Amino acid sequence: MLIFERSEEGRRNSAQRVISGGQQGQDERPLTGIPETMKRATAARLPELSELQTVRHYTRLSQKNFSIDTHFYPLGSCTMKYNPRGANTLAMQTGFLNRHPAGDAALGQGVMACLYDLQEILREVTGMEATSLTPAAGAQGEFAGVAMIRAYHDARGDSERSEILVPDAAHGTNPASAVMCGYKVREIPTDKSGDVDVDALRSIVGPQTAGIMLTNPSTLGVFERRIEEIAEIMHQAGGLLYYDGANLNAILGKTRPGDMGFDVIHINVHKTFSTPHGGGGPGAGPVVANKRLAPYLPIPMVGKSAEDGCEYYWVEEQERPESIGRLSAWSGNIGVLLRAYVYAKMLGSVGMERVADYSVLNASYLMRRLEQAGFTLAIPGRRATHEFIVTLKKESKDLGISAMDFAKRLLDYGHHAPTTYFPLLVPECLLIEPTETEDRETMDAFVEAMVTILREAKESPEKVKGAPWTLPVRRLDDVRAARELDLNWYNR
Amino acid sequence: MLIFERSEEGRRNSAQRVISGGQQGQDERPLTGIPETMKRATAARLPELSELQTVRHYTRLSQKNFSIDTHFYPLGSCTMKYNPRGANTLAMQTGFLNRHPAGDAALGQGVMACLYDLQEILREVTGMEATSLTPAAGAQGEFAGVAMIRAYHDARGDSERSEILVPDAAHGTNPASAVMCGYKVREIPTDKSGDVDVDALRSIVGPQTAGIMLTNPSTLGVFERRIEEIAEIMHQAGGLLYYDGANLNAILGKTRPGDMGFDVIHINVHKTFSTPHGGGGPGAGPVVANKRLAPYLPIPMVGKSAEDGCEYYWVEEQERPESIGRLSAWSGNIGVLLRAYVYAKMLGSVGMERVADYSVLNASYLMRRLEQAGFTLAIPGRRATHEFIVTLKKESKDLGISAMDFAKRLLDYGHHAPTTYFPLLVPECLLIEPTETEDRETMDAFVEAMVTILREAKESPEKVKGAPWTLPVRRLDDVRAARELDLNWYNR
Amino acid sequence: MPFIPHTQDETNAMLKAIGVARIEDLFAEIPQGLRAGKAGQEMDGQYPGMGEMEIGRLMRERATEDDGVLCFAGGGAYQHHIPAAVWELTTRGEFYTAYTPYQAEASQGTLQLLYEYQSMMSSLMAMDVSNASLYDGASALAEAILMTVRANRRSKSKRILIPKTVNPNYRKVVHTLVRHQGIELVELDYDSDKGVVDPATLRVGEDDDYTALVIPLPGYFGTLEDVHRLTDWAHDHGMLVIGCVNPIAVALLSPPGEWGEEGADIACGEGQPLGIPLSSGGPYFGFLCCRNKLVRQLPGRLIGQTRDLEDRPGFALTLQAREQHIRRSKATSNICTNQGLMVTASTIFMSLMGTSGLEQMATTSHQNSHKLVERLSAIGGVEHHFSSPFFHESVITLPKPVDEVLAALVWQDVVGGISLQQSFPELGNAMLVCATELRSEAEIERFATALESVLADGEEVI
Amino acid sequence: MPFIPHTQDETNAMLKAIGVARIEDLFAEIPQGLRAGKAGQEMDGQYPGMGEMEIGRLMRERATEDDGVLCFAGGGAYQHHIPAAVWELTTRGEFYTAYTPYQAEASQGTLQLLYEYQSMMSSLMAMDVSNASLYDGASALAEAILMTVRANRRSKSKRILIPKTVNPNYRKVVHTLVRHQGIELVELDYDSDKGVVDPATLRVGEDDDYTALVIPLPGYFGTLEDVHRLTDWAHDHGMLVIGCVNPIAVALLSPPGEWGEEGADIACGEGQPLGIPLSSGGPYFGFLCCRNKLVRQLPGRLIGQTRDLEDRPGFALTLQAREQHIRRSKATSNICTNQGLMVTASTIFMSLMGTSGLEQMATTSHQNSHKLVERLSAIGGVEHHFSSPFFHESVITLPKPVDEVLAALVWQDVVGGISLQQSFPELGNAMLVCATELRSEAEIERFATALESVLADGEEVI
Ligand SMILES: Cc1ncc(COP(=O)(O)O)c(C=O)c1O
Ligand SMILES: Cc1ncc(COP(=O)(O)O)c(C=O)c1O
Repeated sequence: MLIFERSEEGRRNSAQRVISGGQQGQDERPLTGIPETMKRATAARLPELSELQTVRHYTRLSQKNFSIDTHFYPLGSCTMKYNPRGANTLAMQTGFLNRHPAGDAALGQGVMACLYDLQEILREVTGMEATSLTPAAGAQGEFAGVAMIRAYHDARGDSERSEILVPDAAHGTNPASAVMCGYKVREIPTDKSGDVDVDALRSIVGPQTAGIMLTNPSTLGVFERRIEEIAEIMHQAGGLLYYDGANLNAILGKTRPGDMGFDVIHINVHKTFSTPHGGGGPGAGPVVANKRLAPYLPIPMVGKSAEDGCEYYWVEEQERPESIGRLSAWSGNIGVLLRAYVYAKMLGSVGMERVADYSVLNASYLMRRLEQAGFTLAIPGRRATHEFIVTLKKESKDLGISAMDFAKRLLDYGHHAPTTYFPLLVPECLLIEPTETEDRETMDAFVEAMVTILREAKESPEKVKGAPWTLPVRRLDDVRAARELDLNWYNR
Repeated sequence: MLIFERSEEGRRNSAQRVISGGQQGQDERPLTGIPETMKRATAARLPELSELQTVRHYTRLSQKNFSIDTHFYPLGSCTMKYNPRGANTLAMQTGFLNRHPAGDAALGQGVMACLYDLQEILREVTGMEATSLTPAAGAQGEFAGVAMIRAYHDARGDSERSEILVPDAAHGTNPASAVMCGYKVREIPTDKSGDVDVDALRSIVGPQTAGIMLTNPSTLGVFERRIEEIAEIMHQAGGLLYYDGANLNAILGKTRPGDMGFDVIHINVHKTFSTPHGGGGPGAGPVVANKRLAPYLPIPMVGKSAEDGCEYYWVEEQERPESIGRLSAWSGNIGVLLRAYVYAKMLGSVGMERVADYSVLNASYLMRRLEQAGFTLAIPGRRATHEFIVTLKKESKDLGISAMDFAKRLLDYGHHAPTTYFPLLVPECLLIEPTETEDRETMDAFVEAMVTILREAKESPEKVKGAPWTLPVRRLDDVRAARELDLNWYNR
Repeated sequence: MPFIPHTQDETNAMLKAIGVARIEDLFAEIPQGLRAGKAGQEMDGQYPGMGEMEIGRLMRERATEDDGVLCFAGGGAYQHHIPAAVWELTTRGEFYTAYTPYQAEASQGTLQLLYEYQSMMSSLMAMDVSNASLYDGASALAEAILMTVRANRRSKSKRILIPKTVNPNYRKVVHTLVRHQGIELVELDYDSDKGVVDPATLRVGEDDDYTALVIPLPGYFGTLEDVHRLTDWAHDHGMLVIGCVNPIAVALLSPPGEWGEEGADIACGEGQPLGIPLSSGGPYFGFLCCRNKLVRQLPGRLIGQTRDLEDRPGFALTLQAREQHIRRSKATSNICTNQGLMVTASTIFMSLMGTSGLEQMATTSHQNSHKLVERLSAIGGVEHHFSSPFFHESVITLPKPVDEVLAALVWQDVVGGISLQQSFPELGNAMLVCATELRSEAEIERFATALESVLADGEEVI
Repeated sequence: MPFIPHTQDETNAMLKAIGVARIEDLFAEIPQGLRAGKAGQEMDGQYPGMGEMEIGRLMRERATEDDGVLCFAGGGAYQHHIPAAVWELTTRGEFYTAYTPYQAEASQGTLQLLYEYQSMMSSLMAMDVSNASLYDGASALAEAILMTVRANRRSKSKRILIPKTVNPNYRKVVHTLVRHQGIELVELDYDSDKGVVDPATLRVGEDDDYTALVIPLPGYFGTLEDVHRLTDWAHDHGMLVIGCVNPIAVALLSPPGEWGEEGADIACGEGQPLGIPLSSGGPYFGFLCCRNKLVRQLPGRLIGQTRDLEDRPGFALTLQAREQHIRRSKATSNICTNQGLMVTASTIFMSLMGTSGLEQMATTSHQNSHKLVERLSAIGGVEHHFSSPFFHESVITLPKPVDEVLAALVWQDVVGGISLQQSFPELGNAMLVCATELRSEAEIERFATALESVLADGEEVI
């Protein structure tokens, strides 16, 4: 039932009235000086409910979700690990929540100290020169990074460079971000072992090349072994390297993008630094750059001064005239960054390396077990990183059971589905990322479910094709959703 | 799955370690001066889990509960109304949570101001002289009240009084509390219209009578009409009147126990003042007494002084030498009382009367609708108060479907069951209390479910007898639970 | 009308369905003389309702008033680390707003959790069974005593031995709660040097009949009683033994089930240290565990594992015939509403800490308290009072009246400890101090410095 | 190892199953020169991990440092009342820890909520459809502009008219985000008396081609633009109209859908006032609504109602072909992760307030701001600057440099407003002030008194 169906005209949740008992209804001239024509003609139609009705409605809705707190969520590329409750509690203290962004820095030294420390931690762990925390998510970090590459070329008068290279396996945000920066996107192929096809790269690179966007480990779940060679090719051609930090979890504390030769990186703190995904966001996508690109980082950043009284201050355009500028009205998703900071501090540098260790251990274990159970790996013979790909091409052809069917049937067995149909170049794929916070028992149960589904696919395929059976709804009609658009209860 | 089954020896939730990284494992002499014989021989077996495992386990367990926030909960005598989230948030501020009970009153003026105000509000709304907030729940309030009656008689040298009268419909805590105070319990019968049988009362009352425990409206859901006459009979015989405040919701702001002639009352703030039941507790059972009994109230209470600096102080035995004494190590369930205070302040005196208005309106409406649908009222011809009783004696006899069967089948339809088999004197009863915070639509859905079950009882009784069908478990075997006692995972 | 959903139209339609004209008519059975009109007129102190915004402002001011205090008091209530997950989960609506799990099938969440609690608490106490909570530690001790009176068939006396090293407030509560049932509480003195039960008081005459002995661990002074000897002595003399213990302490110290040859018969105490905030003294919860043979005397709720119609495991309230709603005046206790939500928190707390985490918490509290006592004793005129080993709190004596010192420390936002001047005047200027794992060295130093200045400055303490 | 469940035995068993001896072997494909050893050595600043207790102490200290400040700043971020239920529900694990609802059947909670959000927001803006959020108000405006460039086939210029009364930070963000796509932003000046778009700047030559006009409501100065006239004028000249509005304001004021003859084409803005705490500027969320005809140009996620295999209603992401994960370089935007949880909060907020509650909030903010401006203008040398009506913030001028005054107010824990000295130097010592429904008369008075003393005292402000 929709909230609007519970609404009743004339109902008031007066517990939330914002004028005090005495005042209510006393002011005869509610709006001073506002002309009639400027007043709203027809009232908005928000639902009118009692507080219990609202609480009950949204509590029950929440129960219809799968989430990390309730289910195994091995969604490749998304790093759905445990989101510490402590980070939430500590970030949601009133001192942090009630601070106005325009308030004097002297009244925000607490939060700014956290942000400054976080800038340093991210700089360290990526092997870079400087951090800007302001991008609101990975994609905005990508935009920032590519815009910085552009600013760099422009500053050198090297303005003919018009192309950004992107592997065919890349995430959709990579090409989309490059286009927003005014670049043409050129795809580079992947070789059979999952690495970038370096010969192809060599032949594509030229004076028109502004840079390349890579993630390492790649979206195929393997480590790009020839990364140093790629960096050399790019730099020799005058192009720069952008690191998509989505997969940083696999190498945290093990190896650093800066050491690999990357010039700029974004970090999805909602992946590697365990801030919650919140049903789609918010995240944060700090960008970290080496010496070459640091001057172009987006503003504001947090600076630390030797003066006393006000240790931390906002670094704005005056101090960073070469910055690509401002990405948000204030300074990005600070509440998210506080959570990331708490998490980073809890890990410590040793804990960071453990993240890589155990996320790779878990993925490797799960990969091996599935392989032994008869599933086909998309890139056999390679080590898993924090994730790996199973392809159901065979099952799809032989049994008519698609990756989507597997995904939906997994829901019935109490596991969220892995990422399906990404990367696009692997047919019928499941991109599986267990993360380091899951235990072996859970992964074993997942393998068992996969094996059961495979057996069902042979013995009673309708069970799989008709899945899910046990959720609040059966399989939903996406085609109908797009064809008979219904996006608004009041306007259907 | 039990938490113990998820446990693994050697696992550590090191996020919750309480020594800092550096210190860990450094202290070679962990225990100073403690002899070997005093050390624990075998370690306790608490589960060893990661934090995610614990969070996931208890999140999923929580989802197996019905609760006010998820379901209609018309549990008679329990007043399961909306528990404002605001009360929770405001009571759980660190200033309140971190205050040590032995701390100087000067460091607790904030909380003590709230408690003092609450004492005053409860005094007002009951028409009494003074309040002590210390009892931890209704039953402890009953104990306190009866002990005060005893102290009163003792103080007057009137020590022969050995009996407390209790109606046959009373809640079990009433006789149990009287016994704890050293009294014999004498039951008084109820007449056909649900009132106390006043003639029987007259014949029972005597010099051995210490007092009577009543709730009004009674546990039968009707208002005791001859209450003034009863008070006169009791007082003339030298006995006192105890008011069980469990049903206060029905008369809040409409009429006051003090005006009816009661000498002492307890208030279940977890009913009328909407503090949460928390799966069984905690509640609080403040006692409020008239002039006669006020000197005997349990300590501590909060006093207000004219001195400046420290306005509020604890009233202890020195100031109240006649007090029955202390009921808890400190001063009762203060966190609960803060929630009750927030609720009371939000209502205001007008809001209180509305509670009575609409709880009675809802119960009256639901009663009428069920009556029209063919259900039998236990006490026909009376007005409902905030609750009323349906008896399924006929259905049980004719169809073999008991009140328990109805209750379990209601769960399948998404409603918590009403109270069953209480009061004991009504056969196959459902004691139904919708509370004022439920909307008509919900009550209509409840009626519809009842009607459907009645039809099922006739057409397919196995559906009802086998219920519930849609919950995490089917009907549980209570007999087995008691016969093959299994109370401890480690000792079965 | 906060929290009431009715629109005027709905109210009208409902009144019509009922067949009355006005809501007021529904109250027709209340005698006129008692009706709102009359009572209402007498009610002074009418006050307007506040929205959440308004009451929020007031409550935030008041909480701020009490905030920011540094605490070294224990004495039955301890400020320990509480993982954030504990209360984020505990206040989930499904736990927070559920009733007592009488409808088992609709309450498996709460029931399973309580069964897990019973198992954890039994294991921590090394006992066979645990109930699902009582009001607090003090009332749990009273209920334990009532149990022994019902259970000890060999004793007719209803006399209970209770050492003075039991928290004085507990002794008061026990007195209030059991005095009307013909029970006599006989106090045992303590050794003035050691701060534990004086063995000399233990001589029992030939004809003496005592029902039970209460043994605290740690005692109120933080000291460790000789639990093994006391237990064996009591058992030898036909008494039942009640251990009244701190649940964090027994993560390291011998738990009641291990005491002496046979172990204590009952373990009880305050559950607050296990994940419950100080909150000015409540809500906390009392725990109560016992041997299998005593289970039918146990008051309070019990959850048993059982099976459903399809033979799947499930949980339900059991042995309800002990309780007031069935047995009424013959019940084991009058308790009904208990402290369920606190037990929820505590169970989640124990799961998050695990055995090793709890041990670490105990060890660190022990060590910090020793640091504290060492540091304070270094101040001129301050003495560590008792010579026995202590767990995580201890008694020091001051060169000035404690109440004045504590009042002076208020100005520095420090709760320095608990004055023993009223409850143990024979100890002189004695104060009970405690430092849990939460107290950093810097905080201990801050306290010590504050105390120094208070003791040094003649004027400040008047 | 915080958050990692593996015991040593489990790790060993897993390594064995994989067929390697040590975890380190799993990293064999990383070229030696880049391996931990080398990189690790270079990493200075190694730091130990902290337990939750330890980091909790640090974070509580830091939060306390920033706490207790009285705020009269607005300028795009407003401190409004937020019912407690909003965040207690929003941080439930099932909302908080879910991913983007790609698996619709396992995400009906989030999906239905977002559909409800889209409906509420569309209704509030009087538009046909709303997306499910963008990063913030500023980037929402940039995306709106990009939409008009794609959608306005009649215009070839990619020139956008944007008044200076649009929040200057928004203008900067738009510049950053759209500059590489050949879009030109043409600023419109304001009437220096009224603080709204100067009608004189609206003359458009014969050949002029503009793609869109942005209209703020309220403008940055808190003033009300003549939205009807501006909308009609833009439409007459072939432009699309983007309303950039405050969502609380339009509970009372004309919403974009009602502007002029045909209404605006797009409505966007900052969602923060709807239940999101100030949090130093984020996370907030941007909303973006439009007419049906533009829906395929809308960036960001959209939720549609559909049916399942049994013809029951359900919800799913739809029109995904607009998005980067399908359309890649040809997507409407690069946005992927959005501000879902903020929208969750905001939806619950709107449900709890209802239309009437939101109207009351708007009215009270309006009245309080008028009281504030009246009170401040009564101070000698303080002037109310613009003559147009304003909603809930306004510009005052001071007899001293604003930055110095604000710095002096810091000592009284007051954020007095936002200095306009940098962004609008032509206004002199101008400051933007705001008082929402949260600001009591006593607080306004406290601010006024503080300001008086700061203005009076020559020394204090240096
Ligand atoms: C490989 C990769 N790159 C980029 C992104 C985009 O990041 P965001 O969603 O934070 O904008 C994602 C997110 O899913 C990703 O998986
Ligand atoms: C009528 C009545 N009296 C007394 C009580 C006991 O109150 P408590 O559970 O708070 O101890 C109850 C509680 O259910 C009750 O309904």
